[in-house]
Amino acid sequence: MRVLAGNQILREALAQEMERDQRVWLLGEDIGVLGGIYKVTEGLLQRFGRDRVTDMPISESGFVGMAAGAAMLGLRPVVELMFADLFPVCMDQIVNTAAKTRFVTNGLLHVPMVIRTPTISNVTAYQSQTFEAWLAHVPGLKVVMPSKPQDLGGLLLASIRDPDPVIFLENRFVYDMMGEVPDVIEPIPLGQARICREGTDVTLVAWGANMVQMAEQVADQAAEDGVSVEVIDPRTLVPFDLRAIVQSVCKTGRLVVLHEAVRRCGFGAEIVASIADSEAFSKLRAPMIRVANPGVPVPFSRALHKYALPAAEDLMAAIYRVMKRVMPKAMPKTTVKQQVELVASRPSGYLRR
Amino acid sequence: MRVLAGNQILREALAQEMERDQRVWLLGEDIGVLGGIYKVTEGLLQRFGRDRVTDMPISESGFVGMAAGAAMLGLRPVVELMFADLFPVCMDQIVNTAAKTRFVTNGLLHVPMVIRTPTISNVTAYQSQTFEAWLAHVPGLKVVMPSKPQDLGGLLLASIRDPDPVIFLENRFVYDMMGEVPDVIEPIPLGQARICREGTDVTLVAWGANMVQMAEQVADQAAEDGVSVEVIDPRTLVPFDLRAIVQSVCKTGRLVVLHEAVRRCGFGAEIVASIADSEAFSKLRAPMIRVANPGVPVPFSRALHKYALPAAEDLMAAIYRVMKRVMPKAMPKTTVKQQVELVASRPSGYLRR
Amino acid sequence: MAKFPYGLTADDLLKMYRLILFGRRYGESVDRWYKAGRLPQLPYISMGQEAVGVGACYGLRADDWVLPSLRTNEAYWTRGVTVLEQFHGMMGNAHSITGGRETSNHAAYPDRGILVGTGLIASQIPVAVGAAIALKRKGKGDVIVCFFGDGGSNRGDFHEALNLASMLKAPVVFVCENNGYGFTAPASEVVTAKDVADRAMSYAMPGKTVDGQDVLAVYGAAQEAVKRARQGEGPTLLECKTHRYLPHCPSVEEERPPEVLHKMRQRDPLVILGDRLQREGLLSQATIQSMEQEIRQELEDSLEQAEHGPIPEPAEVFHNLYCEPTTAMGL
Amino acid sequence: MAKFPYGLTADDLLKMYRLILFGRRYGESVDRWYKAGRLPQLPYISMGQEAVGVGACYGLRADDWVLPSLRTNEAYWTRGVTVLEQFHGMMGNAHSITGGRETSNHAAYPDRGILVGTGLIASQIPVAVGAAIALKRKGKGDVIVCFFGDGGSNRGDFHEALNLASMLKAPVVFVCENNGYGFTAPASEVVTAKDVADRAMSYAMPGKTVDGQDVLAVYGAAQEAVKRARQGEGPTLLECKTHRYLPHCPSVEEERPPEVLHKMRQRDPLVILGDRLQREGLLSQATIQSMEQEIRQELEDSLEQAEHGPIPEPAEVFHNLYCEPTTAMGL
Ligand SMILES: Cc1ncc(C[n+]2csc(CCOP(=O)(O)OP(=O)(O)O)c2C)c(N)n1
Ligand SMILES: Cc1ncc(C[n+]2csc(CCOP(=O)(O)OP(=O)(O)O)c2C)c(N)n1
Ligand SMILES: [Mg+2]
Ligand SMILES: [Mg+2]
Repeated sequence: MRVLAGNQILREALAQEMERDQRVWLLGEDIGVLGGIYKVTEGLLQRFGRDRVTDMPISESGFVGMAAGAAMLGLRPVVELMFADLFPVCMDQIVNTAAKTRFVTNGLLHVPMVIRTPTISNVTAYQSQTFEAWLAHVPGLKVVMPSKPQDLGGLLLASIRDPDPVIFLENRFVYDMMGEVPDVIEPIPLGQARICREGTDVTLVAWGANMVQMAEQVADQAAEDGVSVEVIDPRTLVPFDLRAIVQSVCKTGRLVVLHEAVRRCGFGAEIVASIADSEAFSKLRAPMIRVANPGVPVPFSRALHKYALPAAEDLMAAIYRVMKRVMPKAMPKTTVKQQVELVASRPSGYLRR
Repeated sequence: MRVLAGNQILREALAQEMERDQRVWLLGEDIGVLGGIYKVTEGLLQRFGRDRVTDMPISESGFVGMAAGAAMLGLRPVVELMFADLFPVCMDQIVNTAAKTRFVTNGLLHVPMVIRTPTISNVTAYQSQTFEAWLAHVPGLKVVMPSKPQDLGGLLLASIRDPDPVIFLENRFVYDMMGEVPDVIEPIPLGQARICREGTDVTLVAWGANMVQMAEQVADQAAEDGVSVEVIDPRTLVPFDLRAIVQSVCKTGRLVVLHEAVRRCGFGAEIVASIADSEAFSKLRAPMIRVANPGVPVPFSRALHKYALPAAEDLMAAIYRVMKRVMPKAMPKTTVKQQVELVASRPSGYLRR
Repeated sequence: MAKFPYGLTADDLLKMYRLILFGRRYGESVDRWYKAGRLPQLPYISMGQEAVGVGACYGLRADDWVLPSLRTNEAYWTRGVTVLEQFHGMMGNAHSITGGRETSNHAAYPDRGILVGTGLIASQIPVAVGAAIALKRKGKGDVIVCFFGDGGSNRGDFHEALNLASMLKAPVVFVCENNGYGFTAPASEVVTAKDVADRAMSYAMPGKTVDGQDVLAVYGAAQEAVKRARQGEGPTLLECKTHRYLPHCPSVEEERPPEVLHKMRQRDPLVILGDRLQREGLLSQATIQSMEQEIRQELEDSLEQAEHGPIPEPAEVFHNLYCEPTTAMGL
Repeated sequence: MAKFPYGLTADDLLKMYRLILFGRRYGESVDRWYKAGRLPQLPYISMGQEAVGVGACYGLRADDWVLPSLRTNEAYWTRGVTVLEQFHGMMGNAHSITGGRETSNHAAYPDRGILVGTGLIASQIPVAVGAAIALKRKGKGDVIVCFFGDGGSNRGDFHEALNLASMLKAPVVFVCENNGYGFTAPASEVVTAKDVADRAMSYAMPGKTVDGQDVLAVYGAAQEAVKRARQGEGPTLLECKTHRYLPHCPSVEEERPPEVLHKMRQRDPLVILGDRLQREGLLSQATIQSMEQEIRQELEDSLEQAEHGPIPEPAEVFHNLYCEPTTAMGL
């Protein structure tokens, strides 16, 4: 076992699979010489050459469609979208070409491709969007959103080997997190949730590296106050391990869902609605609560993030609410000066602030 | 009061507003000479000229973005997308330009535009998608989905006069439905649900002309069996009249949601999840159920529609389920011959089958 | 034996003639049958344009691919798909190659090298480029021919795809079926380039406009582009000027003036090739008659057979969306 | 007084010189300050390209509009925005014209005719066309100048927008800042057209390539295009060949070889104009010194002032998304 950073783990998985399977083709903007804005593909151009690691023009719709066409005729394209905010420019090729081809050809053709992309989450209105709910709404796509560094490699391998189009969302905070990797990475089957913390009072479902981390921290804090929170990271949204959540809610009788995307029509709504129509419904002891972006674009100024992004305070409040207990609250104000310091203290790299 | 077909009512509303407000600009593919594939804009080119009724090339992203730019500088564009399946090719301009401009400019600019489009609902995989959940997920958009012909004109006027970008989804079945229109159409404020049937046992929320009609029919049938169903048509999804639903569920203790879009991450999930975190939660007497597309592209063959599209049988079954009563069921098989006859019996017009 | 250009034989020309004739009769028939309520699928009829699909596909090798537009019906016939197969598709019955899931316009026949686009105009162009990359990787010199209309050349995907193809030297031939209209929009108004072929300059690729009513002109230009592609020299944009005799589809009323329609018919692909063959003494009225007879028979028999095809099993929809059953997705 | 082309006066040239100089010092400063952690906003620096924004915006009327790219910082200065305003924006403080909601790259100043694009490259091009249509409707002869990069010219929105603009004879001037790279992608590889200006042919509009390092050349070509647009003759595509001295942004490592960077500096817009002015005896070292001094002072004072700007009120985010408070949306 080695301990590597998230982006290194992804790189290892890509390289391992590229060695094993000549059909794997990496394409995306600035993935060659630059190695991608988060360095996931660093060194792969040198190692595998331009035919297998190909820099793309600013033509996301074009190259996503192109990847789908290549997949139909036998390649295994792994596309890097520079960031998840680019989905709206290429959704047609995803929804209509990649997702529907197996269906409309009754299985004569299929589209084994992966679209990997960082979800930048908290930078600006145009570079913070996570579209997992849109993607999960589309029949024919699989949607993977790993949150633990140690899951990255195995889920990526499974995604590349999957015969269907897989959207692989990498919350950018995961790139810097350290995780264990075996010498030879093995695929992790899609559709299996990870129980991050066991607990008996509240089921807390979260995804995205930063959100899962926050969930765990809040769970630990709540434990000190005698509240036992079970934290579940679904890891893949389609297929979804509903059974794991149902079982947990049957035990706890309480559900809180945490995500960074906009609450309205977010994937959290799907989880709540699925529980509301499951055997767990009759076990519920409290309203089911979603903690998420309340429906505003992510502003540039960190001073404006207090209400725009889900915070630990909000999550804690939700947990106390389903427990019907009172929580005292306080939140320090940040100044612009602190804001700048915060940024300066971050590791370098594109859009790390 | 006159009684007109849905597409005529929309045409009247457009013409009325174009007379009143010189800034209104209609643009879209084949809206001029052809009058649009469902004839909504028929005759308007002749009446208002090419500068105000402008045929567009096949460039949806381009002309939606163009409309947004025109709106910023004072026009009131009303775009017709030929069908709702075209959203995936122009989502960037909708999500990033139309929806976010007021926010990022702190109100210095805003984008008073409407995008009208038929949701074709049951023709083929590429011409049946309704993306209301995607649209409602986007901060900054308003989403209107009228289902009764008599609401069309008033909601369209309100949408055009609204200072924000409004997506106006016209289920194609509404074009042929007849409704009353006053001589001068008045705007109907966005955000007010319509109670289509009052009831005490089950709250049934549905949208889309065909779905609301099915909901009413099933409610009438259920009434014969002593089940009192309250049918609510929210009319606008953003803003959403949550209070109306909460009040109803507080009364009935049961919620069924019906929509034609894919269930997973559909707008139905949002309604259920909102109720699960409302004062109505504690009044619930049964699981909340969604009746919707189970997650498959709409197939071409009608023989394949049985499971792919929500049917009256499914809805009735859901009602009996929340009532904890047993319903006998039977569903006749259709033959290809019948299928063809069905099509031939439809009124003419593009994609009326 | 008469000499024909591009090494074509009289037999080739007769085959092309028959394909065009077949396309014509197919178009007339489905128009009539759709209007009579015998066909559940809205057809996009290529009458007037038959030479484009035939000329561009004839001469391709078995391992080559084509990606038809909504209107390139002739690509199917030229690649050996039978009308019975396509009628099964139009009926949406269980014998349809799509299992009733899609219309015949979106029916892929991978065994005959036919890929398909989606219902979104021009979205197929990037897909064809990707297919070309896969073919290039195979290294056998196979190519793909991708069709789209004048209207399609206004979409962003056209632009992005042609740029990608040129950059990657993809073995693809772009064939624009310029029939002068996109739905009701005249190309003269909405396509601002003088010729669609001019757009090739944006990608530094060869662009050529040919007479799409002359199947030999189309064939020659297509073969030249195919050769280029096979040799690794990259893509070509071929614009075939042609005419759409009928409205966009039978459910749309025609607004084009009769003079315009009349003028179109003056340069008919069937007549142009037929006259030539007759002049050369290769095509007798008797041959035509027997072809007509055969074709009519095949069309009628096929329709009837397809009408009695079995309907698909409803629960089938839960398969072949994912590699697993759809119900295994958890939500 | 010396004669200058296009009816420009010495005073105009000095103003342009000062704008370019300002742009240069601004670029150097924000690069340094960002790296030193004094600026929270990642800057996209236009060093080397200053003549493009200055040349294309100088000479516009107050009622004209511009729509800058991520990198057209000079459009702001030329339209009269102060660096203090932009620093407020970069700090995200409450004095920012966006209220701290967006970065200075996406700061609209409608009172000075500045529209903005989104973070999606080239998506601003259709928006500019729409703005042009609104201006055309006003009938005062106002125009809009829309900027984008070489990389942006590969996006579908570029294609669709230019076609629309040509078709509608929109009063817009498209200025491509061709700095040879899009992020790390060399235009020579990913832009397959020989020149970006060649792409104008796809829309039958005039396309022209000019030396983007020569502010007068840019000015002249832009004014010609502006005149065309004002007269209702429609759009023009103007490609300005220029150089980006620094990496895409300070958080991205440079891979371009030093020789390449060195060669670029041989044709520097500041030097080209400065030499000319000095040759004509219009610019003394003393003038330069005092300009430099003033500019440095303004930059430093403005930064300090912006650093102490008030932070925005968090609950503000619930306003100005819709015309009503966001919380009124019901869900
Ligand atoms: C992206 C997109 N926009 C609009 C449509 C509706 N539509 C279907 S066919 C068509 C016209 C296509 O014109 P052209 O590309 O010239 O092909 P033709 O029909 O003439 O063969 C349109 C607008 C569509 N299917 N996809
Ligand atoms: C649609 C889209 N794709 C990718 C990006 C990421 N990105 C930001 S700037 C840039 C390069 C732009 O190159 P160019 O248009 O030449 O402008 P320049 O930066 O050289 O001024 C890229 C790829 C983006 N913002 N939008
Ligand atoms: Mg056409
Ligand atoms: Mg550039």
